[in-house]
Amino acid sequence: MPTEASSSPAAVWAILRKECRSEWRTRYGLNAALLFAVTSLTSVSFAVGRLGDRPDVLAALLWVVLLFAALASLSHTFVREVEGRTMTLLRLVASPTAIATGKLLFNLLFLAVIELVTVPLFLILMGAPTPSWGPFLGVLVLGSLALGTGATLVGAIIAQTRGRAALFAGVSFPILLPVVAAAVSATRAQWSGGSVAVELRLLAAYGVALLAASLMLYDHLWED
Amino acid sequence: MILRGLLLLWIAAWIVAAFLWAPLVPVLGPTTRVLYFHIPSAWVTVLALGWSMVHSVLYLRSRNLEHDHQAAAAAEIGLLFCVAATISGSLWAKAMWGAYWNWDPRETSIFFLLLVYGAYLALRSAIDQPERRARLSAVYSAIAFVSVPFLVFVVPRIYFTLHPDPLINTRGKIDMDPRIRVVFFALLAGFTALFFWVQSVRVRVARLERRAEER
Amino acid sequence: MKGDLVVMAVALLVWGLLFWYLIRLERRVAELEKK
Amino acid sequence: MSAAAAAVEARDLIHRYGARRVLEHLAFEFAAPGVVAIRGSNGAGKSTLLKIVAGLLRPSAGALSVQIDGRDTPPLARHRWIGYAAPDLSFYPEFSAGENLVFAAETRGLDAPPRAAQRALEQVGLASRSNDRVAALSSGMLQRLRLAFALLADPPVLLLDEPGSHLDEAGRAMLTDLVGKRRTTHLVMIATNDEREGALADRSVELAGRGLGDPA
Repeated sequence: MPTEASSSPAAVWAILRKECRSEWRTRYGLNAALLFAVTSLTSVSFAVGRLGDRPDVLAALLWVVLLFAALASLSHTFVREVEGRTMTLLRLVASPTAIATGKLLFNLLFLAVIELVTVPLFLILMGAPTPSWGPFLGVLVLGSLALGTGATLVGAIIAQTRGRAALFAGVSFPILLPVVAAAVSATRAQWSGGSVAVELRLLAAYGVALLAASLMLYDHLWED
Repeated sequence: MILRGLLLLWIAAWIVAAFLWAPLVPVLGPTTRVLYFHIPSAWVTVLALGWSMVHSVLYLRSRNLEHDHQAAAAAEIGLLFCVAATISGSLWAKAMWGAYWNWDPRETSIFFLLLVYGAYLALRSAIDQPERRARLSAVYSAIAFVSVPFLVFVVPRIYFTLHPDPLINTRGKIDMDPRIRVVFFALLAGFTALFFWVQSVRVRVARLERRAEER
Repeated sequence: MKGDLVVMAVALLVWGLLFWYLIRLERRVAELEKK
Repeated sequence: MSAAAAAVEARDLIHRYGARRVLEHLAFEFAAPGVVAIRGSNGAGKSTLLKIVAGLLRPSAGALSVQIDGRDTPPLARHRWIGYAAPDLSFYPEFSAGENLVFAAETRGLDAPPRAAQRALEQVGLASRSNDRVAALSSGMLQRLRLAFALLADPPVLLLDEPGSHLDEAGRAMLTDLVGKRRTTHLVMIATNDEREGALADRSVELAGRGLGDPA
């Protein structure tokens, strides 16, 4: 008799591993996202040059690049299921919450990989002053968690629309704007020695609020 | 019909009062009167968004398309009032400070609401099946319910500290002369009644559309 | 003062037009509902 | 291992796709064990009904309940007791047949997923193709894989939508044997117009698509 597992950690873990294996096999998403991040990065640094003395512009550019890298890739995990019509199979082995949680964890992992490449490259290419690592990484982690959670939830919605990924940027922008605004403000502050406490609390609060909303809404995402 | 006639006279009367009876706010001068239109429009924008979000949650619980009609109608009307508020706001800013747009916290908040409305309606236009459109737009509306407080109250304040606005922001707390206050709240009530009237008509249209689709 | 009167007249006119448009719209909807 | 006592009941079940009324005031009750045929012309709603029973689709109105040992199963969790195979069930092309089933077994929380996958493949005669990429499978083999997927957790309720499509003679024999073995322990519902599959049933419901679908 099947156990209670299909909505428990076992299902989430199985789905996460499947997502990683799928991504490793097809490598589609990773290449596209890395290519996107690096090209937008080089075009920015080429156009703007070194900005060591303008931390506010640097902060804005960093998060714009990260935002668009996220927008270019984080809906793919759902779009792929809808286009491959494998959503039926998935819904027959796991609950909506387990499916979405597995995919959320994958998206966060995916975003982390993108940032591992993009952020160091950004700091070097843009000639950014060395960040005060504590606050900088704090903002990066909390910002990415909120960014990933919001993007994943909206990604699950637009995956079921006609335009699919085309709609992703416009529809997710109002949801992701608070994250980017707070992250930019904090990144700027850490470069000029200011405190990031307010923004960090805000990012954490917004991330948790988005996660709570997600967990309540996942059941309503797939029903026809 | 009497109610509608009453609304016609009510708003007309208070427009006249705004021009002939209420005094001008000293600092604002003749531009005071834009506020009689701008602030009620902003109020209806927020009211309509709230109405749409409440009905979205109700739809998710009951799956009754009536709630979806209410949510969609409120969003469409809300968008109209939001555009009106944004334009009247920037015209007023131009008259007051010489710039159509300077990311003043209030302007930023209204503009962000415009983005939310735009995103919601764009999402609806991209889904064909009524049930799926209702369900997914309700889910999005619930997400927006979480992000709007951050968008309206938090982000503009952050931005404001980022770029301390050199211009003095006189729109802080206007000490309203009692007559101004009366006219202002009367028009606020008038606009609210107008919203619910248009909403009722738009919902009836939505019902007709569904009936036509199902025949 | 004269400028005020002009603006007021325009405001009243716009409100009247909008009101008239809504009344006609509502009547049209009522008709369709009967069909 | 005798399956749990399952019962599927419809009360005034209605489903519409926009203007098209697919299921109208459907009412029936089928209790395990046994095999039920769901008959009806194309577009009469056979697949729609199976999707609703499986919890994949929410009916426009009315109620469809699946009881396991007397306890009602909520639609979103119903998949734990359901085996479902239908023509639109697709697999992950980048994985092999075996990998797809192992993933399904892991996610369903079965113990020793590889063994469960292997056992399911053997039952449908696909054991030798475990490592073939799904994209490389013929339509007949793909249909067998769908049946293997449905059998994976040996669920008490088996929902088969046109299970015999694309199957060769050997495949049909396997299907008959597979259903026959479960006749006295499970509840099997087969949506079909094919008499060979219909013959397997001991009860049936006719979807006229327009009138009442009372059991024959």
